[in-house]
Amino acid sequence: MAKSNKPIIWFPFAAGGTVIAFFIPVIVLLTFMAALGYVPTGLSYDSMRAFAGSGIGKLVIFGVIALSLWSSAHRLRCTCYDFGLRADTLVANVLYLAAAAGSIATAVYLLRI
Amino acid sequence: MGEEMSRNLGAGAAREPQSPPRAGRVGGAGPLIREVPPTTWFFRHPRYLRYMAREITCIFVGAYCVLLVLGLHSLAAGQPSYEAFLVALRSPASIIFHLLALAASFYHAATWFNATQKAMPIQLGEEFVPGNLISGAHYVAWAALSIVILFLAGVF
Amino acid sequence: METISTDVVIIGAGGAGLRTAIALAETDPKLRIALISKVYPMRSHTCAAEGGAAGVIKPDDSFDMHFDDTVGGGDWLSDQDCVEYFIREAPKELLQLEHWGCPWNREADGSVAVRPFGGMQKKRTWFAADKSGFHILHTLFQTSLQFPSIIRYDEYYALDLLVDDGRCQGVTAMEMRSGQLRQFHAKAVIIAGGGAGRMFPFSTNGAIKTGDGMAMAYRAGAPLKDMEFVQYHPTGLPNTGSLLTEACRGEGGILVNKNGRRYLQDYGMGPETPVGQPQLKTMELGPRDRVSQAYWHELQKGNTVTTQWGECVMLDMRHLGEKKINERLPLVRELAASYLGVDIVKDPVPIRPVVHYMMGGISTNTQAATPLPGLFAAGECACVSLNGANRLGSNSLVELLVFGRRAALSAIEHMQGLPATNTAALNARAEATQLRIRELFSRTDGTESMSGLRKEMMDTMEKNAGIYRTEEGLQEGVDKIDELRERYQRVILTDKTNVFNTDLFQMLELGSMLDCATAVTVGALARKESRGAHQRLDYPERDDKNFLRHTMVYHQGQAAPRVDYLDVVITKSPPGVRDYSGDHK
Amino acid sequence: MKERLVQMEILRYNPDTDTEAYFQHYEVVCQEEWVVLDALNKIKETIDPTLNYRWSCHMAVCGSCGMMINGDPKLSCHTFLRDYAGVIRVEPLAHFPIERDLVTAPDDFMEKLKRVKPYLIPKAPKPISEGEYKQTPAQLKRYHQFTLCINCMLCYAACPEYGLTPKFIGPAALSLAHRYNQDSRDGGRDERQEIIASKEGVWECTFVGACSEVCPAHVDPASALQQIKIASSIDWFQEHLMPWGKK
Ligand SMILES: Cc1cc2nc3c(=O)[nH]c(=O)nc-3n(C[C@H](O)[C@H](O)[C@H](O)COP(=O)(O)OP(=O)(O)OC[C@H]3O[C@@H](n4cnc5c(N)ncnc54)[C@H](O)[C@@H]3O)c2cc1C
Ligand code: SF4
Ligand code: F3S
Ligand code: FES
Repeated sequence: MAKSNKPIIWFPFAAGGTVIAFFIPVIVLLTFMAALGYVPTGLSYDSMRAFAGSGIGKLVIFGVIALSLWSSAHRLRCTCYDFGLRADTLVANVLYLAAAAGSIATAVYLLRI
Repeated sequence: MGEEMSRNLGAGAAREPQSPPRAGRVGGAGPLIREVPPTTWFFRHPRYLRYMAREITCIFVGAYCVLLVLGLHSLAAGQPSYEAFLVALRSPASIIFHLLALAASFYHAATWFNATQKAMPIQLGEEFVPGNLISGAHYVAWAALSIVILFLAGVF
Repeated sequence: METISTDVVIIGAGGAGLRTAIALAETDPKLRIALISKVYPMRSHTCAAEGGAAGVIKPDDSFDMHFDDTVGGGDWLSDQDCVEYFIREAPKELLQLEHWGCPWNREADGSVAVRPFGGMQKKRTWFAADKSGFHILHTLFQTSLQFPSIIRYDEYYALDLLVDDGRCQGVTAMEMRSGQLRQFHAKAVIIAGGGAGRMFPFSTNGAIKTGDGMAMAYRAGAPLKDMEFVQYHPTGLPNTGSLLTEACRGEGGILVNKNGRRYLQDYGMGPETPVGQPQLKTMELGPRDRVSQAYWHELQKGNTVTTQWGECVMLDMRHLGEKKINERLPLVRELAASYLGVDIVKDPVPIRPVVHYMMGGISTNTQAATPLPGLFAAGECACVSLNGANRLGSNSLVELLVFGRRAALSAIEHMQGLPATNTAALNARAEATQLRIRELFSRTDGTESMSGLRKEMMDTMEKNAGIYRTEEGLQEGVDKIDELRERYQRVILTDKTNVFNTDLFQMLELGSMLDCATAVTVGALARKESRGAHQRLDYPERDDKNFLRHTMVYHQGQAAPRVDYLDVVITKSPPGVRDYSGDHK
Repeated sequence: MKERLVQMEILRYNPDTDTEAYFQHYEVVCQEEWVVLDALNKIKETIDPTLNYRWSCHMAVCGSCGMMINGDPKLSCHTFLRDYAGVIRVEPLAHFPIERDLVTAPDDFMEKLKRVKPYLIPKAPKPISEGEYKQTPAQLKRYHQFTLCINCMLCYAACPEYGLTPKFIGPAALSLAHRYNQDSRDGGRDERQEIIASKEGVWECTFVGACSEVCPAHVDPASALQQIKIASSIDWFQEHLMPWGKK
């Protein structure tokens, strides 16, 4: 038995879990307001553009989305197993690739702004 | 019985008896292994349902992140596309999805903060800091952070 | 029948058995060690010990004081050479446990903490909260896991010793999960089978403490020593018999009767000490025999409290405060709350004396050897004559360690240059066991119910061999146990299957208990004096002229046992007065 | 003393005679303050001597009497009849092979316990003659909770991940490894990490938390396991990304 390399997966998962807990509820709240028709000034095109244009903004957005995606993907992988889906390697590959794709897309879009 | 049962006739590597080595049995069929029903086990006890509920939040959080990526895509594509994205948010499906995501993310946050006291106990001097204090501090920080973000976003 | 050949067999994997096994493995890594136990080691009853283990470590203490306390506490029936050896080894053994990771409570500077205990004139009881035995057992068990030469046979029920050529050379045992008999051939056998408190109806002892080890040795010809000395612990729960450790009183708990009086002052343990300031060897910190006897007198006087669980006195710990209780007596608080519904922080808890410990056992000398060559014994099943007529609380856990190790060393010595084993002879002996078991299965004329017989035995022991004894009572007890042993031949075995047949094991255990009960009652009848835990209403005084001797009971097949005596070893402390009046320096 | 007629439904299985397990119904008069174990003892004594189960201490410390009571892993000597109404369903501990009736085979647990090296591997060995290792009350407290495990295996019966993946070392054994890792006298963490930070080790745990909910000794294995995960992650990053940090 050797030590597992699981930390590469688990550590971002835990970090992502923390990020989700701290950030996602309030962000959902913001877009929910937009969905209800009241767009907060911070979500206007100009402010968003300014925010996403700044270096720090890019970093925050990328961090939140990438980590949350990773965390969700990993959790979903475990959940699939718990639900009786035993093709763990396949599930893992699909989900982690999806999370990675989402993160790359995020990076690409951010670089375009 | 309703539950699957199968006999263990010396199979099951992980559960083979260990030391001391045991000789064959006197007849009889040997121990009975009651398999865990792989797809329905979580109905056996409410605590497993609570666990599954926590795990399932990830579906909504994940989906919501995809929505954010889409938003970012529209933002990068210029104002008209971004405005269209904002309008699209108003669909009933989006509203329902938001409600679910909101519930899921809050549930996730609560379970996560409650867990911090287990994952990161703090010992000051001899005593451990009471777990509720650790979790409580997280809740306070969370509330403060959320208010700051709402403020920066111009809600107040 | 499968034969397992090994170097040493240990019967019992409690504190004593595990300590022995580790000592063997450490001393000679090449030895093959078979460790047999009818329960998984960590289920052994050592886990229930709460209070702690005594060993001289603090600068204000001395070996002489530990010696005096032990010898006086034992009412001068201890062999003093044995006590001498014991007190010197004790701190080493406790330190050894510390080095193996035992979580002893600590002083602020990081040294080991000690607490006061009944009958001890200094604080010298090492403790791990109120789970000392639990931690000792688990530390030993976990430590034993690192020795590949210790081969465990968990859930093997040992049946009969294999004796040939005048030496003990093995044992038969049944694998409980298959019902198969095995024979173990070895150069030395060490019994560490624990006590026999289950002979009595109210006991702090677990279900497994049925004296199998004692009975096994007894049947094989080794004498049982001082069996009439049965310790009652003064503070047991009245319904389950669960123990509230002596540390309750060590920490300052007080005993009161229905009038709220601290009645111990009326029985030579006064004068009354201030509440919350326990004073060593006085009042509540008197020795167990005295404190239990005081209960009996209160009962006769009608001073006890009538509760739904019977007559009780009250143990009051409220003045200790919640913080101290949680820190030092968490288990006690939990036990009282869950089994009686009493929160000791808020209310006094009703208690009564319950059978706790067997001072007697397989006769051994200071080298832990029995008179039967090749057979050694350690722990509660042995009587090395450390505890005399009354064991002091917290000496027993150390006894397991000191004499567990000693037994290992003696066994290794014994193994040098032994003649070859006569396998055929041993096989023949093992066949006899097999026949005995077969007979139980094939018995068709059974008329007696096992649980009925067991209950009669317990009632007899309580009634006729309890805290206070008389000639007629004991004679009645001897006769009754005789009768029960005879009726035992007709007990029905209901369950005739092989796998984990607890009906069978309970039946065998009942047989062991009846053997032990015989030795207790016969020994008690013959001892016409009062000493320590053996109190005769008809002979209220200690009689050093006739009874400064150990009772030795020998098995004689179906006939009545033979009683003999062995002189007590006195080295430096002539019999004196046991003084718990608080006047001592 | 109040008495009550208690109804019980007990899973029976005898490999010598049965091909299937089945529930047997018993009715027994009990005292209100009794525990489930008392009821079982009364059944064995007065109704059915062939019923089998383990017990010894009757004070929740020996760890032998674990069983499923109404679907929940419990110590039967510490489960009070007063907390139950209706038929009480008693089964052997889940996730372990049934030897007979309520008796399960704990071999797997015993093997795992041994595998995690649950004994002190001293940081700086010294002879007994030099006295005790100093350990302050604070250092003792750091690991004390994890010493309280009575090896009752209720946590294994509660942990679904153990049920689904029997190779998982599981809550109690991992907690005991953590107990020694946290002990100021111990220096064996690196050795133990090879086992507990493996795939079958702590990483099978998805933090269900059921182990801690059922633990009768308040060990809180879930906490130990999460602490191990964090520490193992830190190790990994130190070993792989900051080779100068460790070794
Ligand atoms: C509630 C309680 C509290 C106590 N508190 C203290 C205290 O604070 N301080 C103190 O010094 N002492 C205390 N004692 C006394 C002390 O704990 C015991 O005397 C001691 O633990 C006995 O240890 P042992 O190793 O001899 O036997 P046990 O721990 O009882 O072990 C006996 C072993 O023998 C095995 N065995 C028995 N029969 C067979 C068989 N037929 N076949 C195979 N194996 C068999 C069992 O499986 C078991 O492994 C207390 C006792 C009790 C009951
Ligand atoms: S951790 Fe708790 S539940 Fe698990 S075996 Fe230990 S005491 Fe039992
Ligand atoms: S229940 Fe199982 S999954 Fe982990 S937290 Fe406990 S071990
Ligand atoms: S009988 Fe010992 S834990 Fe229940």
